[in-house]
Amino acid sequence: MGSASFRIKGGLLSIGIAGITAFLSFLALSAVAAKAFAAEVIQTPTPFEPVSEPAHAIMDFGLLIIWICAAIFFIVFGLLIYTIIRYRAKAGDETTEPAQIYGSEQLELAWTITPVLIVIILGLITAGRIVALDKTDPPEGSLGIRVIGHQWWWELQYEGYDFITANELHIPVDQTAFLTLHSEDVIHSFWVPQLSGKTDLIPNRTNQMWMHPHETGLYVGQCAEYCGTQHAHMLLRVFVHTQPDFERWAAEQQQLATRVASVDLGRETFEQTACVNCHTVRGVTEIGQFGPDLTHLMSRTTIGAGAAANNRENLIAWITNPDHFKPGARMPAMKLSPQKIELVADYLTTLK
Amino acid sequence: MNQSAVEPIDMGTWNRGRVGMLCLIFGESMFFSIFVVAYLFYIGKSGHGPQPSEVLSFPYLATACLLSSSITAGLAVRFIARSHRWLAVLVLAITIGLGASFIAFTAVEWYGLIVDHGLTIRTNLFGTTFYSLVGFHAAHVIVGLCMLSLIFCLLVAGAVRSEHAERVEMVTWYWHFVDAVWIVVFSVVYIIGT
Amino acid sequence: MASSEGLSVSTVPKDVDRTWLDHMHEWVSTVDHKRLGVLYIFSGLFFFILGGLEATAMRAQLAIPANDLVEPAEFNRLFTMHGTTMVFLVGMPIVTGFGNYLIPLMIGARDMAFPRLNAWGFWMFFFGGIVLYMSYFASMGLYGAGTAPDVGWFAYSPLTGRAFSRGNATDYWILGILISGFGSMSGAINMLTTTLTMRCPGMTMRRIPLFVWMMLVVSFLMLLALPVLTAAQVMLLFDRFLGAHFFDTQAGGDAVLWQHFFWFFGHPEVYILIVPGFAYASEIIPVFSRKVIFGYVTMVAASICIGLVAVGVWAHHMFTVGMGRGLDIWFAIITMVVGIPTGIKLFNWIATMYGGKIRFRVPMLFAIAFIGQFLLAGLTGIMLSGAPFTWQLSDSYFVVAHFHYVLIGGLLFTVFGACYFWFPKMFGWMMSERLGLWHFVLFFIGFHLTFTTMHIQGLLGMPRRIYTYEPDRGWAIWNAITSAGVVLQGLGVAFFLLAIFMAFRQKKPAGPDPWDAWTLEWSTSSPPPEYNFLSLPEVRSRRPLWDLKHPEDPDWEHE
Amino acid sequence: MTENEEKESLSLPASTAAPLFFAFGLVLLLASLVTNVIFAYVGAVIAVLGAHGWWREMLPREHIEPVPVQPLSERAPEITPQPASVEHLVVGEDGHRVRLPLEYHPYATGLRAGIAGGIAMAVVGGIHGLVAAGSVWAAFNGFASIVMPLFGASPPPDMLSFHPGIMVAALGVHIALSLLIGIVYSSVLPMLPGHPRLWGGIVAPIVWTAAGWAAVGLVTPDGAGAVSWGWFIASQIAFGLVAGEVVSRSTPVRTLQSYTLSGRAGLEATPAQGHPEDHS
Ligand code: HEA
Ligand code: HEA
Ligand code: HEC
Ligand code: CUA
Ligand SMILES: [Cu+2]
Repeated sequence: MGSASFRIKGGLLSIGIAGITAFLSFLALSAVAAKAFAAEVIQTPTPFEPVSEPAHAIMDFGLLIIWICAAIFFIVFGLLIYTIIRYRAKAGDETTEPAQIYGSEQLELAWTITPVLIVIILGLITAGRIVALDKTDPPEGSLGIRVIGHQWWWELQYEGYDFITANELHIPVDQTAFLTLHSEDVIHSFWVPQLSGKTDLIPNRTNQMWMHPHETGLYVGQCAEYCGTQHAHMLLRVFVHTQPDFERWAAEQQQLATRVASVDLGRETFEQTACVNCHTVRGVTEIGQFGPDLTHLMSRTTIGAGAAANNRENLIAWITNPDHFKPGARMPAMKLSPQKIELVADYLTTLK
Repeated sequence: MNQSAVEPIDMGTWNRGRVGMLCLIFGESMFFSIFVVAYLFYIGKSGHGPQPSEVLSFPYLATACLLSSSITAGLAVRFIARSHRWLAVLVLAITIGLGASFIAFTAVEWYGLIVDHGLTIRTNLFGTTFYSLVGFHAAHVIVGLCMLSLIFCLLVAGAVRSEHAERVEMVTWYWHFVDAVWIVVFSVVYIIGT
Repeated sequence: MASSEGLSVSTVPKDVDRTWLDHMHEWVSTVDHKRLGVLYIFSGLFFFILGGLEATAMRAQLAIPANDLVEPAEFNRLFTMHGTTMVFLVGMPIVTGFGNYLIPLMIGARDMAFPRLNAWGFWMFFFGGIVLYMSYFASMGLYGAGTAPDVGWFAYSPLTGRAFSRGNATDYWILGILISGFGSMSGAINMLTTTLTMRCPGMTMRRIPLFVWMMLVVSFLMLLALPVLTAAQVMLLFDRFLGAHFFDTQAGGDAVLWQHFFWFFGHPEVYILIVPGFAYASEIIPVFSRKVIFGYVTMVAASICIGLVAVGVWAHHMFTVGMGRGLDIWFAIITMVVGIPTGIKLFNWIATMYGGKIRFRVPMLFAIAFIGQFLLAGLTGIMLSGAPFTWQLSDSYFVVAHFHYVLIGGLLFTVFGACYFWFPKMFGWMMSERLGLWHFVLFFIGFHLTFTTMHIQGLLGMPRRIYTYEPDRGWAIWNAITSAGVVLQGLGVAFFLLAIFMAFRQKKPAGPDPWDAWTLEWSTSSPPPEYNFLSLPEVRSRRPLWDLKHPEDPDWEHE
Repeated sequence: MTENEEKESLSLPASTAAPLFFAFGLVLLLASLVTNVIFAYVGAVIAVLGAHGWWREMLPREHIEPVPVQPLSERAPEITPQPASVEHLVVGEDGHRVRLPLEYHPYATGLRAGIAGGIAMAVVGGIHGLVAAGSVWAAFNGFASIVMPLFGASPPPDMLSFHPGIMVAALGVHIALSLLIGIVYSSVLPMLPGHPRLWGGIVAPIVWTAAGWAAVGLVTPDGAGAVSWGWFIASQIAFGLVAGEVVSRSTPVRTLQSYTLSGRAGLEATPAQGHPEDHS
């Protein structure tokens, strides 16, 4: 048996080295490839590029834990590697057994208490961070927004302004946005990593979260709690504007829908079809609650909660069959004739 | 108890039958605690429909029946162990009678709730948690009754002898457990809940 | 090796003239703990391949962005079935199987305490699995065809309510798990009772092998946690069939209650899965380091601690539901506390190897890889227990990476190790070292390609359970690597199957004690006779075979 | 494993398919929920049959089956003593299977070290307070003002006066940490090569001060500025030196393990196996 074990060890060593080399070169290659890809990357919603307050503090805290864990890892892993190299069976070792050591009170004590100390410190810090970051009351002068989760889109109601929009959140920079979270159906979770951690939207419950961005721009995120078929296409976009830009946008949103005479036909079709049972266009029809508010549809960059870009072509495809972009979406294919769809799409494109 | 084919050593009191039964009881308690937790959690959260304080009255008689049946069940084991066959038959019959009347009381209560107050499992959260907790308890009582009745028949037929006392005792452990669950259930449902 | 010469293992089957039907009958009517153990393990491996193929399909879909290989609804079924299968139909039966096979042998008993209950438990588990998979054919889903459940392995309400999950797919999930749960509970009762009451003379609780101690903790956890899941599932059944409102949010029910119930089961469940892994490692490592386990008593104490603390940490899966500060703080800290006893174990294993003469046989390779991987996995667990950090990382691929690291890097690696270690005992044949090495190396590399990279997707903000993602998120390259690793893993598994197959073909006799080990199961023939031990052994120490092999220097003088 | 008188066969529980049927029946019964009531009827019948079969296996007495004993050729041979000899540790020919080390400092040493170190640290802190701010309380408040933001509380409103709540909290954390570190000291320091005062007094405090500095910087960037790190290091080193000193002065006690079993049990007046020093 002895020699067998050495053959194996030799084999293992060579395969191991080959494997590790393969692995490392793979990693190197992929790093290069990642760079190449990176040229196309527009938006990586990583919590490690925060632009807003809780996200920033969370990253600092996260880095702290990562470093502590990394230190533990390297110490223990180093010990492991040292042990298996130093105490591998050598030629002639089969005939003797090593000394049998039962244990060591001292060592065991040491490696019990050291983790206890680490846990105490880490636990206290964690507790502190929880208290500091978890706000249940809106701070003075914050912008209140009610976020309502639906399968599979977001309804956004601006408090103090009288309008509702969907899927794309606009907030001013350097001001706290305080979100109140609800759900109409199942559990969802609001997550825009660069701005804040995630918080669930739960039916029958009200949750809060806040963000205080200090850089303008577009930040993406998405629903982070599995909520059914199209959970993957419940995307979020957050536009952080300067204060004047935000006011301008809000003022536009407060307007009723524009009426353009040239698309009256399309509007009539829209009004006469079941569309109105689900969609509100303020100033035209306000019965529909089931689907997104379409009053200023064209002010959004995407449709179907990020499933497709918002343009006439895609609108036509969407109305023809929402499953085209978003199989399983809660909006039925309305089975309108192609002409009518064109008309409706013409009308929708005027809803700026 | 006859030495089994696989039992290697004599464990004294803690033989496998007892330990196994304790494990079962432990698992069952976990099962019940979840229903109890659900009941406690939903107390006072039913928006509409009958509320516990309006429709529940304290089941003195049923409780008395069930609790005293534990005593007679214990007696039955002793009598079997001492080969007092007919005494055992007698107390076992009383036990079964008490258990059965507990079930009867529950049935009457449920009838009243369903017919007079229109409370079903679908009505509201109270109905949902009440029927499932009390119902599961009653189901356990019924299982216990079946086992006791079986023993009763075998006892009358003379098939149960003093060496079986231990197995009968296991059944009474189960019965005591069902009893203990009732104490929790009525504290939660009839005392805290109202 | 000690005594392989001078050994005449007869290879002639006792009963040549029996048909396969006779054998079949023997297997289905068996109440022998060893056969049931083997049945458990092999059905677990069978389901592992199913679950692995489901994972492969998911990885194929995710390999490139905006892929449309797999329909969204189908993808959701895949991960639901994958998770459910792996946890309930792979992890649970395999750990119960090894427990069943080894506990009586290790404590010197002739069978489990309740042999017939044992058989019942196996069949409940097995039929439960079948019921779950029947959903693919028979659940009369919305569109007529069969549909598997698509609610995720933790089946959060209200997604599981009638309003959001029509058809019967979810009912199949409930029933399948409910039924196999009964099997596991009876298995737990059996293992507990056996350990407590069936030990051979001299086998005091301070002398039972660590394996048995840890399975004791596992059985306790099973008995504690599974009834909770059963109760919650019964409530869900009431909701779905009787119109009750436990989790019906439209009638005032609470969605979070299900989460509490599920995770009160779910967290102990993950320890039910990993502690057996610890158990295998605690047997394998000393034997191949040629040293007694370091700190037996501390190991036992740590296992018990883990078992107890594991009961109080469940809501660390719920840091994003808005439980409030108090609960967040409690669950964060108590979760970190689990790291302490777990750390003790890791240090003790390393200390066992330290000063030894480590033989790198296949079981040991898996065990060593396990230590390193579990270390990293546990530390990502600690990162996740820092609640604010988890507000970012929860439900991201970082979590997926964490739990595959524990479940595969921890559990599955030790299971593979245990297979190579005890296979000779179970069947009397050695498994090929060379094939085993291929298996190890391929699976090891594949595992790291897949799951080490997965942490990165998580840190880049990729949520889990999405069937596709936008090309502009910067996740594409990492997903490609992740998916590539699966191929190597699959190859590794194929080598494993091949190694089992070849072992039966080559019939290289193992002898009773191929590894020169020290616990009782190695004192009887391989495979052991139906009655395990002709006369019940008497032990005087934790390593009865050491005492016999080293009469000049027995353990019992020192314990 | 003693040689037994030869048996022909052993009794084991007989195989039976009753549990299988019982399980199958129950499963059909449950599956009827999602299929058809017919399954319930069939399932109930099968389950009852299975339960009955199971019952018959157990009562009136357990159904057992004789299993023939393996022929001698198939049995595992008796285990033979191995030629492989066992290596011994240097500490003692008889101590090759000991728990190491043979002697250790009692926990009391660790606790004493922690207390002494903790006092030393507090004294240095107090002096710093007096020198820098003119009030001993400044030390506690200073400590609290570094630590409390980490833990999310607001720092003390006024650095110079006495705040009972803060005092208790700061003392509590200080004492708990001092004691735990003291125990670690007493168990680890003697194992390290070189002098314990070097490790315990200089190396360890510097390591954790560095770690603390990094942590404070990460979590509360403004906190780091508020600390006078020189004094901080001084107080840590005071702790380390004093605690290390206490440990290195204490006399280790010998564990009982090198005694034989009978020696440990007090059955023998003189341990049969000599003390480790006798050998090394
Ligand atoms: C075998 C399974 C297993 C095991 C053993 C663990 C072990 C641990 N897990 Fe894990 N976990 C899962 C399986 C497992 N987990 C699964 C399946 C999920 C996801 C479920 C789902 O959502 O689908 C999950 C999710 C999960 C979450 C929730 C994430 C989320 O969804 O938001 C958290 C959060 O706290 C967590 C933490 C931990 C911790 C702290 C441990 C600890 O036990 C780890 C302890 C080990 C160590 C720490 C390493 C060794 C110790 C030392 C070297 C000592 C020194 C260290 C210190 C002092 C820190 N796990
Ligand atoms: C023990 C548990 C376990 C194991 C072993 C695995 C193994 C694997 N898992 Fe699994 N996984 C879970 C438990 C487990 N998983 C759980 C609990 C979830 C959560 C589910 C949920 O969200 O609800 C999950 C979710 C999950 C996801 C996330 C899905 C999502 O959120 O969208 C992914 C994605 O990559 C994944 C991948 C894999 C892969 C690639 C493997 C690989 O290691 C698999 C390797 C195995 C094979 C590749 C087998 C192939 C075999 C052969 C090729 C042999 C040839 C065949 C014959 C000869 C017949 N798993
Ligand atoms: C049964 C309800 C229902 C009807 C009827 C309906 N919709 Fe919708 N609609 C929805 C829902 C729900 C969504 C959100 C889908 C998603 O994002 O998953 C939606 C989304 C949309 C969107 C994209 C909005 C956005 O910002 O993402 C447009 C445009 C739209 N519908 C137009 C129409 C038109 C035009 C009609 C009639 C021809 C119509 N809808 C009829 C329910 C309905
Ligand atoms: Cu909404 Cu996921
Ligand atoms: Cu957990």
